[in-house]
Amino acid sequence: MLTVKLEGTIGTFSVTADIEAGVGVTAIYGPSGAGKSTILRAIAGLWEPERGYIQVGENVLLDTNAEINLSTEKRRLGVVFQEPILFPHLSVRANLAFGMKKHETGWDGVVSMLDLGDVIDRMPRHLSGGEAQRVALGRAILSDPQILLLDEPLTGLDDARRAHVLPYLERLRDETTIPIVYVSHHRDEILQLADLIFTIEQGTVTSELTPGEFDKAMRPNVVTRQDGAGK
Amino acid sequence: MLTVKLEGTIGTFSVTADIEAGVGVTAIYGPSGAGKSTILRAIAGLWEPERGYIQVGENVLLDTNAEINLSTEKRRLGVVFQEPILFPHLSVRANLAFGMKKHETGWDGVVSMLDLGDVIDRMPRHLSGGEAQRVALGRAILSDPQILLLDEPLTGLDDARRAHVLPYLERLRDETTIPIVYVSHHRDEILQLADLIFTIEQGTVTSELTPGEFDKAMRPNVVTRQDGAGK
Amino acid sequence: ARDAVLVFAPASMTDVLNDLRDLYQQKSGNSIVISFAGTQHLARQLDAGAPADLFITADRDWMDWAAERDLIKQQRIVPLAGNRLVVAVRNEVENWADIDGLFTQDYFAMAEPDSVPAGRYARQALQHRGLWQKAKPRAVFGDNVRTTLRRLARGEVTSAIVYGTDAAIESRVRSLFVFPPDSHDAITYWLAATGDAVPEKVTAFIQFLNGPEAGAIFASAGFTPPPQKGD
Amino acid sequence: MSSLADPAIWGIVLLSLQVSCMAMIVALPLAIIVGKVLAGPGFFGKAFLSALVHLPLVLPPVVTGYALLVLFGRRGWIGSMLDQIGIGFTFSWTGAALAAGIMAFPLIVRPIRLAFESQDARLNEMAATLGASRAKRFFKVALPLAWPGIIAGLVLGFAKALGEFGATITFVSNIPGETQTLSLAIYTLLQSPRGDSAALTLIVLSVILSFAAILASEWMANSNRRRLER
Amino acid sequence: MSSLADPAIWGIVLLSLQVSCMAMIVALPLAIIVGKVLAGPGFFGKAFLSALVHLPLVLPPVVTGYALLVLFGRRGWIGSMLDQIGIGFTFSWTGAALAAGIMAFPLIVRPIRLAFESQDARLNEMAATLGASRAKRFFKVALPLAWPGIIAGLVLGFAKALGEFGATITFVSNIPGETQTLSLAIYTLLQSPRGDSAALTLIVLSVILSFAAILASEWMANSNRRRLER
Ligand SMILES: Nc1ncnc2c1ncn2[C@@H]1O[C@H](COP(=O)(O)OP(=O)(O)OP(=O)(O)O)[C@@H](O)[C@H]1O
Ligand SMILES: Nc1ncnc2c1ncn2[C@@H]1O[C@H](COP(=O)(O)OP(=O)(O)OP(=O)(O)O)[C@@H](O)[C@H]1O
Ligand SMILES: [Mg+2]
Ligand SMILES: [Mg+2]
Repeated sequence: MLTVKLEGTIGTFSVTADIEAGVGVTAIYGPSGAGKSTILRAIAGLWEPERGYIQVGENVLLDTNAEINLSTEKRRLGVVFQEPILFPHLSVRANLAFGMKKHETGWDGVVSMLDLGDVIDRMPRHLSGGEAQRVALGRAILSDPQILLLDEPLTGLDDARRAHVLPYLERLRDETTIPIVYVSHHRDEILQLADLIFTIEQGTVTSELTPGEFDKAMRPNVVTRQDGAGK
Repeated sequence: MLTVKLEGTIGTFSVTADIEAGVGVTAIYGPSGAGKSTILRAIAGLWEPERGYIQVGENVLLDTNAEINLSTEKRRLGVVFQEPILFPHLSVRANLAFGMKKHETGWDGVVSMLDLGDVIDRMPRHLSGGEAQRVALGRAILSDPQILLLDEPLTGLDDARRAHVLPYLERLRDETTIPIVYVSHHRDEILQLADLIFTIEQGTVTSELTPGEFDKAMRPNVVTRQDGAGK
Repeated sequence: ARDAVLVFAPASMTDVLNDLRDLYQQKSGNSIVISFAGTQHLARQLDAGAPADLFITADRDWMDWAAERDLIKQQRIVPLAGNRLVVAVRNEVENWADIDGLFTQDYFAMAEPDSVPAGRYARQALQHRGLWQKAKPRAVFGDNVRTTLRRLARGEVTSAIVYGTDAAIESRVRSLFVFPPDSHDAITYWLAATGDAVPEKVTAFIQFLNGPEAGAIFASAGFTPPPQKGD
Repeated sequence: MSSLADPAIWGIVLLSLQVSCMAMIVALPLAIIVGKVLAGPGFFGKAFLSALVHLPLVLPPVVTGYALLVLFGRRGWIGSMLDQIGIGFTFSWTGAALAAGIMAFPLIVRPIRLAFESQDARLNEMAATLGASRAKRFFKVALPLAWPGIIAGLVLGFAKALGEFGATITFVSNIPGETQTLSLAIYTLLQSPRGDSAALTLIVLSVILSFAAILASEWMANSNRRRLER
Repeated sequence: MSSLADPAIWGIVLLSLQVSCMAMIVALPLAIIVGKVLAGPGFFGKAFLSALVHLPLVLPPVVTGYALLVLFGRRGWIGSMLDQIGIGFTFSWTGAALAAGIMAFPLIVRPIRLAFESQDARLNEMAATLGASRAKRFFKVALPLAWPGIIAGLVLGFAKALGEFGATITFVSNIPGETQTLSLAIYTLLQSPRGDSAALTLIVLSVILSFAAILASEWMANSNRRRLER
């Protein structure tokens, strides 16, 4: 369903990943600066690894051996970056509609789920942090992607809002075949959503865990990684 | 120690707050779009309410009756905005040093606490989200402020990093007299740090809680606010 | 296309030619259009196929240049008027015994000697008086006679070597001294019809320009009758 | 012709406006393309193009004028061809527009280029992830965000076009009613002391024109800023 | 003077450079201030200042030249005063620099203004929260971030200064060795039928000069971009 094999460097930092995941939510978990966003950027075609193979469902997005490299706009993605990036010259409505195909459905559903009714006609610079993030998420979903790349999409959302979005993502996971790659620091979010968790450190995927294993793995780890990160 | 009384509007949104807090950490908790950042901006002098009185320790920052309105640069603040705002033309080192007085101490402590050693000579655009946020936090602390305004400073930090920063903030709270205003969506963070919690909704401070009360108050609330926010 | 006669004439003849045009138009009813510009522009424009019927210039070199290119017929070149070379000073200046002193004691204005005819004559005149080498460092070269004249009128220079006609139009200056005609080449304005066949309306205007009425106007403007043979 | 009642004056003003506007209409789209290219990657090719664009600014206007004469004159390489199909630039107001456009071009390109350069690359990336083609990204994102630069370029260019003198008089001569723009008329009047008062009238007129143009531009810029702040 | 061996030619080139550089040195700081002001709030006062700055662009160069003559000439309002303290602009290269600077001014201001306008206001806020005074905010944040605009302005301005002709010849006339810049020399040569070849030499020289200048600027811009990407 989703295959990501890559090796590359940005500046002095080198990233290696080998991810095989089925339908559903694949979580990427790791300390700050581990390479999570970089992997998402690779899947999105915004960063090209030296060597790599990326496949989503049937279509191959990148294959450096076969010199296949689909341009970003052809990859049918829905991306939410770590900080919300909205088009400053377009109203919230226009931002949401930017990636939509004509005959798009689900507008009302998304707008009400993300509770954007009140801000729909405002310009981005007059949104609060969380509002902006919700618009970015809505825009990604409405572009009806074949894969969702979510980089900490719920930071800045309060419990109530989160309590709306998480079930929605669960439904996406269960009712559609759209793979979701989910970067998060929140153990509880990951446990609620993820079917498979990849932990990454210093640019390399270190382990592949089921939610159960992940849950166990975390508690002790905190201590050890804490020391590890200290020096 | 910290007094914030204000009434004002941005566009169509109106904010009213009446906050009295002692030394230590004052948390502001509320749904996205409630007005948390706006209150911080008011304290920072970046947004001027129609009527208001703001005092930190001895000095009055704003008093619309007495027509006192200290300009931002005179308020001796340390602010961490919701999304990290770094000077793109300055290296991490220069960013950290920007607000420092000559004879500044604590550089090494902050750099190692925030684990910025590896990125110290890099330009901001080559930082990961979390790294940028840590730089922003370090810069605020190093400007040796008389009050710290932290708008969700730990989002994007992994457990390990958080496990470094939280104790540091606790120490700041216990060993110095610098009041800290802390905006967060994380119940556990708030419980660990806050001496006093103000909840805010739709622009008005609705309640003032001790950590104990807050802890109790939350669980049931989640459900009710969830419905509340739904429509 | 245009039924009016198009005349290319040097800027230095602006006034007199405008008068002649007005007079001729009300007499004959034929319309005359004059394009005043630097001779060098006009000549090159002729070469580029400018639809001018008449070409007037004070610079024989450009006339011959045009003739070489068959833009005009050598035999059609006729002298239109002559002029005097004078030393002009501002009105308030008393009679000045020591003419030569004018060119050695302070800045004086004259046209550029290598390229502008007026300048060439001025140099010849000064050389004739054996002054050129001494005067040169004090000379202020203008690109055309009018700027030279204005500079004098404004008192930027104490004297200027200009045509008698120029000294006559500018009310703030008077001509102090007329260089003897034999001290420089004869000053002649040349006129030539362009093209192969000369249309009736053009010959008519040429006749008018060479006629007595025109002669009177030329004279009153300070022009001298043309020397009957070229230089 | 010193009084505003004189129709000749208004003819001149209209001609100048006609020339300047025509120049802008043709030059702007080109300038936007060139500006976008120059804002892009590459070094030597870019530097070369950039230098080429700046030439009319560096050379004395006379030279540009002669160059135009050589290229677009009736006997010129391009001019002779255009003549076949009945397009003549020489000694007509279109020629004046051509001269004005070329002289103004560098001034239009620079600010537009600057506007493209200073755009946040992440917006372009974002648009791509949303499936927007190159074209859509340009027209829906890059171009609207470059608006302030486009205005700035237009203002500089239009002002320059109004004031253009050297290249124009060299290329299309100074034919009243045909190619005599405000600048040329003022120059002609200044040739004779008698002309001063009339010249002053025209000078005042062109000052008024430019003030009007600038005010309009400031207003556009303002309203654009306000739009973003809705 | 048609051969490059001729020292006169190099004298002219040097003079042109001297004039243009002097013009830039004096005009740039002023342009930065004006650009900053124009990037600020306000409408009418701003529009007026802006229009004023654009005037030299709109008016035929001759007019600007005469205006300078009236103001800075020996008998001029300002000129006569300066004459007292021994500063004379008339007929000296400094006068040529003055003319060039004024003609180039609008071209320098616009891009700089644009650069200031397009800056993210939050950076200024951030600096203020860090206790940076207005001055520090300007010199440590606004100015360095405006660098690309400053380069753009300098390039346009320098190119214009090199090419300036009309205002210069009217104001300081055409004195070989003193005020005869490249443009003036080229013009002078082109006035006589025999000057063409010599003119060509000078034209080629000024083309080379401008290419060099542009290349330098592109390089500066590049290295600046690279600095940001370290
Ligand atoms: N120009 C405007 N017109 C109307 N409402 C505005 C305008 N600017 C901001 N607001 C509203 O002000 C409210 C407060 O914004 P603020 O940034 O303080 O929220 P917040 O509590 O920080 O939310 P978050 O947790 O998402 O950051 C938001 O609901 C926002 O929509
Ligand atoms: N030009 C560069 N030179 C060296 N290292 C770089 C450069 N650009 C990025 N990096 C490093 O690449 C690493 C991966 O960055 P990435 O954004 O993927 O981290 P992340 O896992 O998303 O972290 P976070 O959770 O903080 O967002 C970071 O450690 C960053 O410092
Ligand atoms: Mg990241
Ligand atoms: Mg906020």
